[in-house]
Amino acid sequence: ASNLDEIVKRGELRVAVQSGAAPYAFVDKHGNQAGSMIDFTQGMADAMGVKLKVLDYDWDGLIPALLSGKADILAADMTPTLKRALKVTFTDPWIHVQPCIFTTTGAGYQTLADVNKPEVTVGVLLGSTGEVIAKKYLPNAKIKSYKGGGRMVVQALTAGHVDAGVNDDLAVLTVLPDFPPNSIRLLDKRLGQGKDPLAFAVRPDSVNLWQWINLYFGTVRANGDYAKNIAYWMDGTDWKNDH
Amino acid sequence: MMAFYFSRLVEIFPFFLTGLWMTTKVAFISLITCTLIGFILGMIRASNNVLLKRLVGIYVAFARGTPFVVQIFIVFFIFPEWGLQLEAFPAALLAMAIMGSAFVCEIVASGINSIPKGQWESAASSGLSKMQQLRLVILPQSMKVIVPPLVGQYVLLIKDTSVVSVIGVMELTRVGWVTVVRIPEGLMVFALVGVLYFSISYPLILLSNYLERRMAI
Amino acid sequence: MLDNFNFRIIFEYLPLFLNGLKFTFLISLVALFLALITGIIACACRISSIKVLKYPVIAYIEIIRSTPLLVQIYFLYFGLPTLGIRVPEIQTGIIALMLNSGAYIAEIIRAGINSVDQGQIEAGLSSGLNYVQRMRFIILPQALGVTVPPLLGQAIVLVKDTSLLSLISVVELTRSGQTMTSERFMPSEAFLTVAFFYMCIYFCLKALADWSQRKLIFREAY
Amino acid sequence: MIEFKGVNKWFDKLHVLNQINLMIPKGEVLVICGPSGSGKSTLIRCINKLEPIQKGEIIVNEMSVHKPTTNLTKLRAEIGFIFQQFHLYPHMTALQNIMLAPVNVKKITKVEAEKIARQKLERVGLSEKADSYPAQLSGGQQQRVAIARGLAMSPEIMLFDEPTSALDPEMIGEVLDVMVSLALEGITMCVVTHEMGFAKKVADRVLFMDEGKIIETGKPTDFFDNPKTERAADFISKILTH
Amino acid sequence: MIEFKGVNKWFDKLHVLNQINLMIPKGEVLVICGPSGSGKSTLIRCINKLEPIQKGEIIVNEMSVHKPTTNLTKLRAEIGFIFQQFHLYPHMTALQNIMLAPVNVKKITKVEAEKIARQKLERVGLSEKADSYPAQLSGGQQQRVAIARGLAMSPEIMLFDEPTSALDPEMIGEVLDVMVSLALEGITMCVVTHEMGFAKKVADRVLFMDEGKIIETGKPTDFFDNPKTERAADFISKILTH
Ligand SMILES: Nc1ncnc2c1ncn2[C@@H]1O[C@H](COP(=O)(O)OP(=O)(O)OP(=O)(O)O)[C@@H](O)[C@H]1O
Ligand SMILES: Nc1ncnc2c1ncn2[C@@H]1O[C@H](COP(=O)(O)OP(=O)(O)OP(=O)(O)O)[C@@H](O)[C@H]1O
Ligand SMILES: [Mg+2]
Ligand SMILES: [Mg+2]
Repeated sequence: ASNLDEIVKRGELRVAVQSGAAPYAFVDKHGNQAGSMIDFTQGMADAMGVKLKVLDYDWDGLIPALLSGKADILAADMTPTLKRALKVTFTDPWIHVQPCIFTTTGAGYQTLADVNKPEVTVGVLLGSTGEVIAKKYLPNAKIKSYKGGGRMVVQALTAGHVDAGVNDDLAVLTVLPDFPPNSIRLLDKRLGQGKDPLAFAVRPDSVNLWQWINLYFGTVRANGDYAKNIAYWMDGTDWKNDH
Repeated sequence: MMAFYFSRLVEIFPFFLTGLWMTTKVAFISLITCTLIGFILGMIRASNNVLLKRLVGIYVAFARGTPFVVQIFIVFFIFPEWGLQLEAFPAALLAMAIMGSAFVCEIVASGINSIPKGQWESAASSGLSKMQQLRLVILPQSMKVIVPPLVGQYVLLIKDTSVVSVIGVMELTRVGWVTVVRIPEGLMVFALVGVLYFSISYPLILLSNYLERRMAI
Repeated sequence: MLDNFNFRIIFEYLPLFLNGLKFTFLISLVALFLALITGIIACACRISSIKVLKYPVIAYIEIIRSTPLLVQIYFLYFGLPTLGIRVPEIQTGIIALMLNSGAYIAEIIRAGINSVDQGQIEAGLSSGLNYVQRMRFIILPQALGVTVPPLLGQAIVLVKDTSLLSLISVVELTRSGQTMTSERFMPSEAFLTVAFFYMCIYFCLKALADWSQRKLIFREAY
Repeated sequence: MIEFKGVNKWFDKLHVLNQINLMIPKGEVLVICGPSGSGKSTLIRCINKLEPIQKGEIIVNEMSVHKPTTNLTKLRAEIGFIFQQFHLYPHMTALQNIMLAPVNVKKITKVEAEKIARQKLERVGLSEKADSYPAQLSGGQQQRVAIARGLAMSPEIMLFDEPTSALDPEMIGEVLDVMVSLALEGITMCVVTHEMGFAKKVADRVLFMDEGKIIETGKPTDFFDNPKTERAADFISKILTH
Repeated sequence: MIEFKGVNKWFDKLHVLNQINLMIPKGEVLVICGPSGSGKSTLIRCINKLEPIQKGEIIVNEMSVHKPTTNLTKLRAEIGFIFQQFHLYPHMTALQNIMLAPVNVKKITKVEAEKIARQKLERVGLSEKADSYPAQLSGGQQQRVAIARGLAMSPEIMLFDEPTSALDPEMIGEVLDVMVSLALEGITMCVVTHEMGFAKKVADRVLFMDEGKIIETGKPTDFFDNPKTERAADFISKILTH
């Protein structure tokens, strides 16, 4: 039986997330799972006619959870690198984000070249897009990888443990309102060639699930659900009142 | 500013209580299982059966020699490959039981070994079987030596439950982490986490100190 | 599970692991040394009869013992800067481990000192030795024997505790495993390798502890 | 009846029992003495298999002690053993100490066991200490409770390993008195002791050991007043001079 | 010279020393005996302030022992104390045990201290055991090393608390021999012991205690053969009967 059959038979779609990444997936003030990816996977479950089960792990637990069969889908703000794709199968990117460099307002960095210096320390999230990009575009800077969500990097910046941070701009913009106004700014020029993809991942043997997810995104793009989700979670901040 | 923090605190507090409840649940169940298994293993470790002793020794070495986070990964993600697929909560309990019982085993074994040989001999001389010697004469006495460090170990085990957050059990530490993502007062959040841990650990520490003093007499 | 275990990748990442091992080793060593000093000083205060020394140290020990190390690390890392003290990660980690283990070590040493027979102290008193001399020549050498095995036990705990420093971006053994996992998606290989190295450290320390247990404990012989 | 047939025992290289042949008939009171380390304790500890032996055979009431098939529980129930350090169970009262084995080994009822226990306590003169814990008793009292505990199993044989040498001098008398009364009742007794008074009063035979060998045996008066061997003479003079 | 003036001591409610008046002139050998718990150990432990007292005064060589201003180091250097359980330092060789105090308290050189230590070891007949650790020595040897350790400070007074009662009977003699030789040399000695032979041989005076009080004192032969009080008579009969 295919993986999809199994899901339908058991009546439950299991998704592994890391709840440290607003607005993608996080725990809201009521203690519930919420976020853009949660809504998407809920949509998938509805379309399959099964229940959604969200499994929440630390970053370290995500991949093992998928590989060991705890979860069917890995839904994280994860970049599909070629090396990673040797072990898991990534769906087509469902969104492209733009990594950015952010720093304190007072700091003098303006361009990428200002940051790409040996004396500059840059904070990133372990295993995130930001980490991959930062290593690629800021080879001279000192990179420190944090765990525990995008806020950790911002917090490390305000505490002075790093001089700048690299993360996708959405994640940064989301947390900015929580810090004193105008204390943190984003460098104007985004990092990288263009936008960077984020993708869901499944086990290599789940070929039909992989196809199904691609088809799902095709469908919601066509019927406008995709745009609604993105508008609510990514473009506006209304969700902050609800969650 | 204080009022602002305070209202934040009030807002998040119920969530923390659910975390505290989960921590207490994991801790309580695993303390009991660790104690039961640990006592059995400890008796084996203090016995004369060389083979069983060795086996338990290897087990203890693994459980004490590797970080708990590695053990919990093995239980949760590698055991499935051997056919044991567990949900996060039971997996957390199993991992705690594996790790904790090794520590309890060592405490029990050294407690049993602390009883002078004469007590064994005296019990043996009156014709009691090996099991009876252990149950009626040795264990009741070694409790004096076992209980204070055991309670101390309980405190360590309670704190070790914080590690089960890596497999998604929503206990106190995890509540702290997911809360930090939403509100920026990291220090306040972790102060609260610390205070809540303190509130369950410290009474046990006091108990341990008290028992130590009482048993010393 | 071992049939699709990829040893080649482990060897490819071996330099990373060895680098992590090196840092785990160095951090543990420095932290242990500082924790020993902290523990000795804390213990001296703990057993002294001067109240202003004794009670703060009791509070320190009890607070450390009843809160998780994770919380302590986080507190130092993000709390010290608010006080205007900025310490780099490794140093922060070392300080956290020092304070944490120091509290436990203080208790271990105290237990060791208490284990020295009262008669030994009286023998020292009777020949006119003063407090410092009794400590130095009679109590401490004997307490050492009782203290070294649990101290090495604490060292084992400390080595494992360094794994928490990965949270504040310190590169050590556990972090090596995490890096390999996030780059190559091979958690089993990564974590079992990490476990293997920790076991190696454990066995060395354990052997040392057993040896010291046999060699250093002086039982009063009647 | 206890019989040693060519018994040899080593602790690693140390030859602690060297070709022991000995026959203790029923009802005999045997006193064993000899310098420290000569193997006296080891000798009597072998009788109820607290120690294994490497060669030879020990037979107690027709049971071969060290044969693996021997019912140890039965054997030990027939032998009472009194230790130098008493080894009372510190977590039990005197009464509980005495009742433990009858209830758990002989499987008699608690009520009956308590009756026996009180009777034995009375016999050693400690009726009123039934509910005291060992820590609340003087050394001499503890040793007497230990004897009562041994007697509660109604053994045919009682073994004593220096029963008075951990006691204050004024308490030695009370313990020896109990032992004398036992000896007069005809229980088979093997007593490691240096109490000459006791030996002279009730022992049927004195056995002198050195370096794992039985050097000399004889009637107490003969032995103490006219030892045959030089080693025994030397030993006796040492314990007498002070 | 040691003088007790109306000394009283309590452990909580327990009155362990009850109005003790006692004068021990220089050179006297005093034997103290009495039932267990009567306060013998406490009495001599007060002499070098191992125990505090609550009332009265003890004067040793013109120093008032319990006055806070008294130089304890000097006082204790003049008094040797020998314990029942020897209390040798287990982590030091016999020689190191003996040298510790002279080097650190008297501040003499190591070379000189070693010379003295070897001399004292010779005196107790253990020259060849200089480099042995306590665990390698028999009880009697350990106690003799402890005596040598006490002597190494050249004290004017030696206090002994049941120095032979933890020893095997054959080793008692060797320790008593050393003590007898000390007594004959004129050192002031206070010995808690029940060894009648020793008392009769060298004691100038025997002191009998019970319940914290001095009940009787007298010449050894008088005391043991014709005790004046009933309690002493009772006690003596007890330690004699066996
Ligand atoms: N468990 C043991 N392992 C090794 N050697 C032992 C053991 N028990 C006793 N020995 C040694 O065997 C010898 C005989 O010991 P044993 O206790 O029988 O002597 P003993 O005559 O009872 O002496 P004591 O009068 O001191 O009690 C001694 O040299 C002792 O050191
Ligand atoms: N540190 C202490 N605290 C409380 N009570 C004590 C202490 N030391 C001794 N005692 C009590 O004081 C009394 C006298 O004790 P002490 O040791 O002087 O008696 P002793 O005559 O030396 O007896 P023994 O012959 O048993 O050595 C005893 O009842 C004892 O229990
Ligand atoms: Mg013996
Ligand atoms: Mg005494």
